[in-house]
Amino acid sequence: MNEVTPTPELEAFDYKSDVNPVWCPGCGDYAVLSAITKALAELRLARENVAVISGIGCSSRIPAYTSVYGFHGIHGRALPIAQGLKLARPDVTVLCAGGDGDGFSIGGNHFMHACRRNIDLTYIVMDNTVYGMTKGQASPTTEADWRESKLTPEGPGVPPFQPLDIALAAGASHVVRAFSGRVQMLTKYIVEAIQHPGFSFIQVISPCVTYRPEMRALKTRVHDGFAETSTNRLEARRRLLDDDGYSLGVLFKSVEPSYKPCATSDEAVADLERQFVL
Amino acid sequence: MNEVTPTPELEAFDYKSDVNPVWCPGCGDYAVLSAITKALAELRLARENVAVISGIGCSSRIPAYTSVYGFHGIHGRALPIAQGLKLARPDVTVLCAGGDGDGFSIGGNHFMHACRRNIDLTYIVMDNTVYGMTKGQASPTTEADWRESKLTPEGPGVPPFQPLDIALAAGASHVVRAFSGRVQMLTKYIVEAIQHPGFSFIQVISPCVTYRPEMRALKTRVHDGFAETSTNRLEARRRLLDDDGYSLGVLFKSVEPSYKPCATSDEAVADLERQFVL
Amino acid sequence: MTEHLLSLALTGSGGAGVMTVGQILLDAAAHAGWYGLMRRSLGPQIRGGESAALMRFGSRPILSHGDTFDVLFAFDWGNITRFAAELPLRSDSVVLYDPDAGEVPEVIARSNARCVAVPLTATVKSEPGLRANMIGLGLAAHILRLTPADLQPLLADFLGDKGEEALALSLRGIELGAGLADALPASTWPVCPRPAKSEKPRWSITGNEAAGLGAVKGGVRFVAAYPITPSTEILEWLAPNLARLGGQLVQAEDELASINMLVGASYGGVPSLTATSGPGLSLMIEGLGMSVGAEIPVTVIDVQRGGPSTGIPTKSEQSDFNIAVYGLHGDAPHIVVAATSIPDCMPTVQWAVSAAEAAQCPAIVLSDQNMGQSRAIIDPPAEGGPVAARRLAAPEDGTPYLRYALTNDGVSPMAVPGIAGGEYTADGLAHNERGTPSTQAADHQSQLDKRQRKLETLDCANFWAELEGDGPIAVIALGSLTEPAREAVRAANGAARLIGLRVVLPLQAEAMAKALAGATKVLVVEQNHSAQFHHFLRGHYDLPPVVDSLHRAGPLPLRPLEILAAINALKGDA
Amino acid sequence: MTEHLLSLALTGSGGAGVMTVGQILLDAAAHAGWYGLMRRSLGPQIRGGESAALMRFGSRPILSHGDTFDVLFAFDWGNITRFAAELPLRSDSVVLYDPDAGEVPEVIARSNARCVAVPLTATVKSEPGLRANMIGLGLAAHILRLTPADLQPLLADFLGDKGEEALALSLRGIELGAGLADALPASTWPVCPRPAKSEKPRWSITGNEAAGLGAVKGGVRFVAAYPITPSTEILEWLAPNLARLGGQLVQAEDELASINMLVGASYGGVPSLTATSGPGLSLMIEGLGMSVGAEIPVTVIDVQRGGPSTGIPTKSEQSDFNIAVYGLHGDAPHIVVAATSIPDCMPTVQWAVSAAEAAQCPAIVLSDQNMGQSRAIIDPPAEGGPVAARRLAAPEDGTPYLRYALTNDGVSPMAVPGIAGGEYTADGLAHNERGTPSTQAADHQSQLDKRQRKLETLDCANFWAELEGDGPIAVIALGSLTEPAREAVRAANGAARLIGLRVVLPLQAEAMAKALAGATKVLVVEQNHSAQFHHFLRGHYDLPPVVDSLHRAGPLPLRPLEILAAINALKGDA
Ligand SMILES: Cc1ncc(C[n+]2csc(CCOP(=O)(O)OP(=O)(O)O)c2C)c(N)n1
Ligand SMILES: Cc1ncc(C[n+]2csc(CCOP(=O)(O)OP(=O)(O)O)c2C)c(N)n1
Ligand code: SF4
Ligand code: SF4
Ligand SMILES: [Mg+2]
Ligand SMILES: [Mg+2]
Repeated sequence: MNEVTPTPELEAFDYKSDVNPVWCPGCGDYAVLSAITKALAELRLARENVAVISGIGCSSRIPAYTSVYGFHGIHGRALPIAQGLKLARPDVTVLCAGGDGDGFSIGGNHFMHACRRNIDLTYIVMDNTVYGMTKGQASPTTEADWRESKLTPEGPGVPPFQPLDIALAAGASHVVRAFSGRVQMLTKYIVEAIQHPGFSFIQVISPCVTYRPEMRALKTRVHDGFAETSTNRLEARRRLLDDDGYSLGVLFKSVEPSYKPCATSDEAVADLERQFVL
Repeated sequence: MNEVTPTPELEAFDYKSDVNPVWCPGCGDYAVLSAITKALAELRLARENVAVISGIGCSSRIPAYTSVYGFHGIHGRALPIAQGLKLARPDVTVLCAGGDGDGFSIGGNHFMHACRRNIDLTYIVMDNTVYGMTKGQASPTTEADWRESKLTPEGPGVPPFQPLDIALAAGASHVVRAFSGRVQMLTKYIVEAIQHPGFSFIQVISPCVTYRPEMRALKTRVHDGFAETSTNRLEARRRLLDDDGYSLGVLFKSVEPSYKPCATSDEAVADLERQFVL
Repeated sequence: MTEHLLSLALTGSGGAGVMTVGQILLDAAAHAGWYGLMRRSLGPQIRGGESAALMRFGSRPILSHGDTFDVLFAFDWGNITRFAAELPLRSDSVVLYDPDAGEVPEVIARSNARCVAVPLTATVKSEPGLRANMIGLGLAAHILRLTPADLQPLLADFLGDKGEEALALSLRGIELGAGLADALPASTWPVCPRPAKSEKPRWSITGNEAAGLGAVKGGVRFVAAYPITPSTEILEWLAPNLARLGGQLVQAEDELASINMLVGASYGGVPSLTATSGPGLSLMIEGLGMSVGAEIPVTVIDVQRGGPSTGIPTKSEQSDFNIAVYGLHGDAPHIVVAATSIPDCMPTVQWAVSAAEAAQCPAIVLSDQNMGQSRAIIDPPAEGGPVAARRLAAPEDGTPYLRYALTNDGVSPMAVPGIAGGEYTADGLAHNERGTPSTQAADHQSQLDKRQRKLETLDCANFWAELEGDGPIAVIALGSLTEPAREAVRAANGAARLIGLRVVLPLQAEAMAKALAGATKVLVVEQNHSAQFHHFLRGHYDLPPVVDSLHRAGPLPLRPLEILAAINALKGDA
Repeated sequence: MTEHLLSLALTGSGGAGVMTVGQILLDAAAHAGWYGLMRRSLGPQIRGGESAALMRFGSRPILSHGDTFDVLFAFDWGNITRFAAELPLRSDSVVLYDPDAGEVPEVIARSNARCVAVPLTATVKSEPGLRANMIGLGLAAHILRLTPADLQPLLADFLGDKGEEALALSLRGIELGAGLADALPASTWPVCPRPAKSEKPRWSITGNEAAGLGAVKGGVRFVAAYPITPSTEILEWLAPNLARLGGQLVQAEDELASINMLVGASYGGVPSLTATSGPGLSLMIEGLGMSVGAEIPVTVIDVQRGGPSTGIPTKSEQSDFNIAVYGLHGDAPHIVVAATSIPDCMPTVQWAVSAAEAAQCPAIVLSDQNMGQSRAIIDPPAEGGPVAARRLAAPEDGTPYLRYALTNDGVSPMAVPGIAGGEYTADGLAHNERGTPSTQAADHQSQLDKRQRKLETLDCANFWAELEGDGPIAVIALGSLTEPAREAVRAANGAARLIGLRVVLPLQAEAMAKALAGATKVLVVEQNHSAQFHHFLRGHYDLPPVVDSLHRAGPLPLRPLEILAAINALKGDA
């Protein structure tokens, strides 16, 4: 996060736009939108200095529902767009948001490499264990035996992708799991993530009530398994070994070097021409 | 691996083609080629039942130097080609080979998802910590402060990618590190990997004598740190926590379910038409 | 168009269930002997949201939407402005509406159509447990002279295991709806005699289903795919149906993976296909180029939607023409075909698969949302192939196998794993006959020549285009616009002829010259903003001196009367 | 071509060091007052391997390779067959060769050029520590009438910190080489008077370096990139030089990442660019489409190589024309420009960047290996822009900011983060003026119109093409073929005129019509197999009735005499 421009008069509400979400009634993503706007209000960030970047999917519709700068990009490429923006404009607070398909399937490579680069931005994945937007196919986090999609009538047949584990293995410096049903907690995590100087990853379990209606029941399964935060990556990974997938909390946090482009100076273009003169 | 067709008359030499490698004298990849041909000979695989699939890079040139079926594909896509082939032709023994750039940079997403799918093939990455083919840029496994590339004059500035760790986190069922300087050992690993019924990943440290000449010295740094094999994924990951990057051996091996497409039967196309009849 | 047909639009907001009504009506009409067509137009919401079922019925096969709707039946007016442009009405159209849903909005009223109130809500409230859509169904059925008895046999299917009571309530609703219809003066209804029942079996099928069927008929047994609207139904149809044939579908992590998995499977000898839409096709470009260079057949169906970029995923357009034809880097000859109608999706995909196999190169099939997601009642379509099977190599002992041998017709017999003596390395690098990479001009040139030659020698016979008429104005229509263009050509009474181009690549110079013989003017018809097809035809064919272009971006389909107007304008031209 | 120029090819296998010889020779010649050009032709090996330095010198600026070589100096014959086709000789050419390296091979001998043996190996062996390449340098220098004294000042630079002894040995080698030359009869050498020294400073630059310079001149301060031959040198030049300007280059994980990083940075207001080649461009297609739809300027330089697929990475071709022009899905108007020569890479990239900024869309710059990796001695080129800066929004309180406002010239003022009141969401979905997704036909149409309009109103002034002459045959040349075509047009003595098209998109209908006025025939010249540019011109321009196409796949460049022959053939045509 960068310098805080105090804008004391803004409430969470002021960070919401007047655009009507296309989301189904009851979708978990509404709560994520709430938490983001609450976090921005709490941090008193000026709207013009914040940008929310996304890919494509139900969850990726989120930028237009905020009143800050936004970019609804293309499927799987939210992180490159967000990283390009942050590198070019380090003064802007950059949030990146999207779905489990967007982030871990088509966008999986950017996810790993963004974790490695550790550029100062916050990546929120609304994990509903399904492709909502395309009407209910398996995503990387879907159970191997989930048989509700016509595309994989016998189930996807592949063990679920482990977002936190991959994030840690790839080098993410701030790793969180949250639940959209706990907005307060999520808000707090988003605030912390924005404040963290490096790449923060928040996996938000966010029910798709239409294609994974059984997810409504998750509110009784989630628990504070990660209530304490490791600052040691190895220790955090050890803790993941006992994770049931529903532990919530800041699993890992550590201030580590962030990718910085070459040292810069301030010459003029004409200076560069000299190298060509015979 | 599939059924073994005994072809007792073939030597390692018979698995080499007469095409002259484009490789620099001293390149580590020569030894990998040797090891592959030795392994094929040891397994007595009929040439027509083996296919070596690669991407683009110095290392990816390897298929044409063997006398089995080969595919020199496009940069980063060796694994999808190999998986498509193996799914369509389970009777063929499929090897996939390439470089650290091909496999972990542009191909990183396929790497993760191939580990998850656990399709029965052997993936050999010749890791020379550099892009050889394009004349010496940093790869994902390059040290953050390596300053020899004009593209990143201050070093890539990102901590190196950890291939074994990611492989384990992503679900690979057979995970090995080898060194091209130890051809016997590598041959043995390749034999085992081919025999393993699932996705085997072998990271072969293979010096690029042209752009990473200091790698020649690695022969004194590698050691048998993974001499014993874990059959427990968590245990294997714990062992990686103390790895210096030069431990050689079969780190992990476990027979786990492999991706299988839908159960099949044998109807005729005409049977399918019935569903449209009013 | 004067022919005796009936068109009907059903609209309503989320939950009104107009799609179910449309679906049952189409089925019932089909059983009664009607041919028919149903297109869906949906709002942006993921679930529910406003929707329209756009239907057309006729006593002969109906493969195109008409110009206007005879009847608009609005269950309510939710977000009607979003649809209004898709619902052209005439002053003699009939608008049925529920007075409890509010006044007829200006966007509808300005058509001067006759507006007739039907007390839908009031009827729902008249008895407990009724649902508006069933009342609407009973009412709408009357337009086609269908009775509750025609609908009843279909209801059970649609209600599934909802039980006896639900069935009874639905039937009651239908009867009340029929009663509402009866209460209106006979003059309310368009003339619509019931057709004779068909003797031969007919099919109910969508373009996407037909495409899937064409794939398996073409021999496809491997599919790797990543879902994308509006192509996903092809994949969803293929997954279980391929399994029934011993084939398989794998869901890939993205389109880069899916196209490359196809190449791998096809390299292994198994005909392979995927379906996608514009954004996915964009990601497949590099893999398709490899398929050209390494000569591995694969087929990609592009169900086009609005572009550029994410565009309008749920609406139709023909704006991927350029990328399909020209999108590959380097000189990369390949096959591009456009399906001309819903049933034609079957033979066209079938033909494309076998043409790809024969020519050992990629084939791209252009479909669009308008065809893919619409359902039609059709006569079972004729088969579309095969051109020829893949030519496999039979390597001989002693002579080294040349994978990329320079042959007369440009097709080099292909070895696949398992064939002893055929071991070779496929390569996307420029190579010599054997496949060994070569940077020499002569090797490059001869392989480029060969790859061009195999397409030039591909026999497209009569499959290349739909032809009709011999008037002086040649209407060259792209894909799904062939049928609207056919209607216009017929209505032009001898002034025009139809060339519905199915085979876009390879070029059909001879056949086109023959089809154009005697034509003095050309009208090019396509659904995109920049007249992509028109420029392609100009660039690659010798056209008569006067060429006019009728093109418009989606989602509003080009309609027969618009095409007729353009024909007439050309006729007037000096 | 009769002009007084000198062309020289140096060949040798790995380790012979012919590239160093060529490089020093070019520099020395430049200091002596020559203009010159040096192209490299390399074997497939990663390091070493056979290579050729293809050089041309002249007293006036040399921007194109000639038809044949006056002198071929073969240090040895290693793999010469791979190069022979790239080394056209005349019967009055001179071949210098080392008899110890074997007889003159048939591929060279059949030119009937005069073969002169020079005892290279023998001389190397005559004293300890000598290297053949320095002896060769001394000998080759003589062809240009350069003496050891001309070479000496450059040696230190090339030898770096190799020390005094190495320098002395090199000088000795050069002297011995000069001695070998002196020993030959004067008639051995082509006539070659030394030009006058230049008063104004000249540059030594490659096309790739010039492109990098053009980028920073256009305002580029952010580059994300993935290395690929033959474009990498642009990136390698930019990395340190951007840093000097306070800009930055980031190495991305792949081309999908790099193009999308550009979009992000440019959305943030920083002009952004990348360089790639065919395979990389293929992967950028989807991102470029987003740049069209969301209206975010980015520039991509495509240094073309042989295609399709991986093709011939180290050799030149112009076969990415189609993908650059037509490769995006949907209707996606954008900018495509082609640099016409090595120095022109600078203004063309500069112009493209500023045109992209002005029109808020992607610009693709077509270069090719032939320009990109060749070095020339040039006069500093004139600047190529800027067209205009990006039009930023100044949102006013009270009026909501419309990011995609429908303006007369199609350009909607753009807000970037930091501008209060300008908060909006950029979107690749079809949208209304505000940017909110819309599936309505009217919104889609008006935004498509607007995006087309901003390109139509883009002022390309005189930058659109290189024009020369006014003969009846218009030679329309693509990019790097402009200069060979210019030579041919000049040699055609008034029969032809030159149109070297720089701005491919947007179309330049008016300017082209003016440039073609009075022309009765057209010759289209391009370096690819399928005449892509020719078909494009036919499809989009009204050309004179007779159009001929001169095209050939790479890597053999189209040469001035071939173009002249085609002009003459057209002249002969009825
Ligand atoms: C290149 C490309 N491929 C496919 C699609 C179709 N598509 C849109 S969203 C989506 C998946 C969305 O899943 P997820 O990211 O989990 O988001 P959710 O809708 O579940 O929130 C897909 C496959 C696309 N838009 N672009
Ligand atoms: C899409 C695409 N991008 C870039 C390239 C250029 N390229 C060829 S090989 C290579 C990297 C090779 O590195 P690695 O995979 O480590 O193989 P190595 O040469 O080191 O064995 C690159 C970037 C390409 N061929 N295709
Ligand atoms: S489909 Fe699922 S993820 Fe999408 S809006 Fe509806 S509930 Fe949310
Ligand atoms: S450049 Fe490096 S990796 Fe490539 S062949 Fe030479 S030594 Fe091997
Ligand atoms: Mg999801
Ligand atoms: Mg490497």
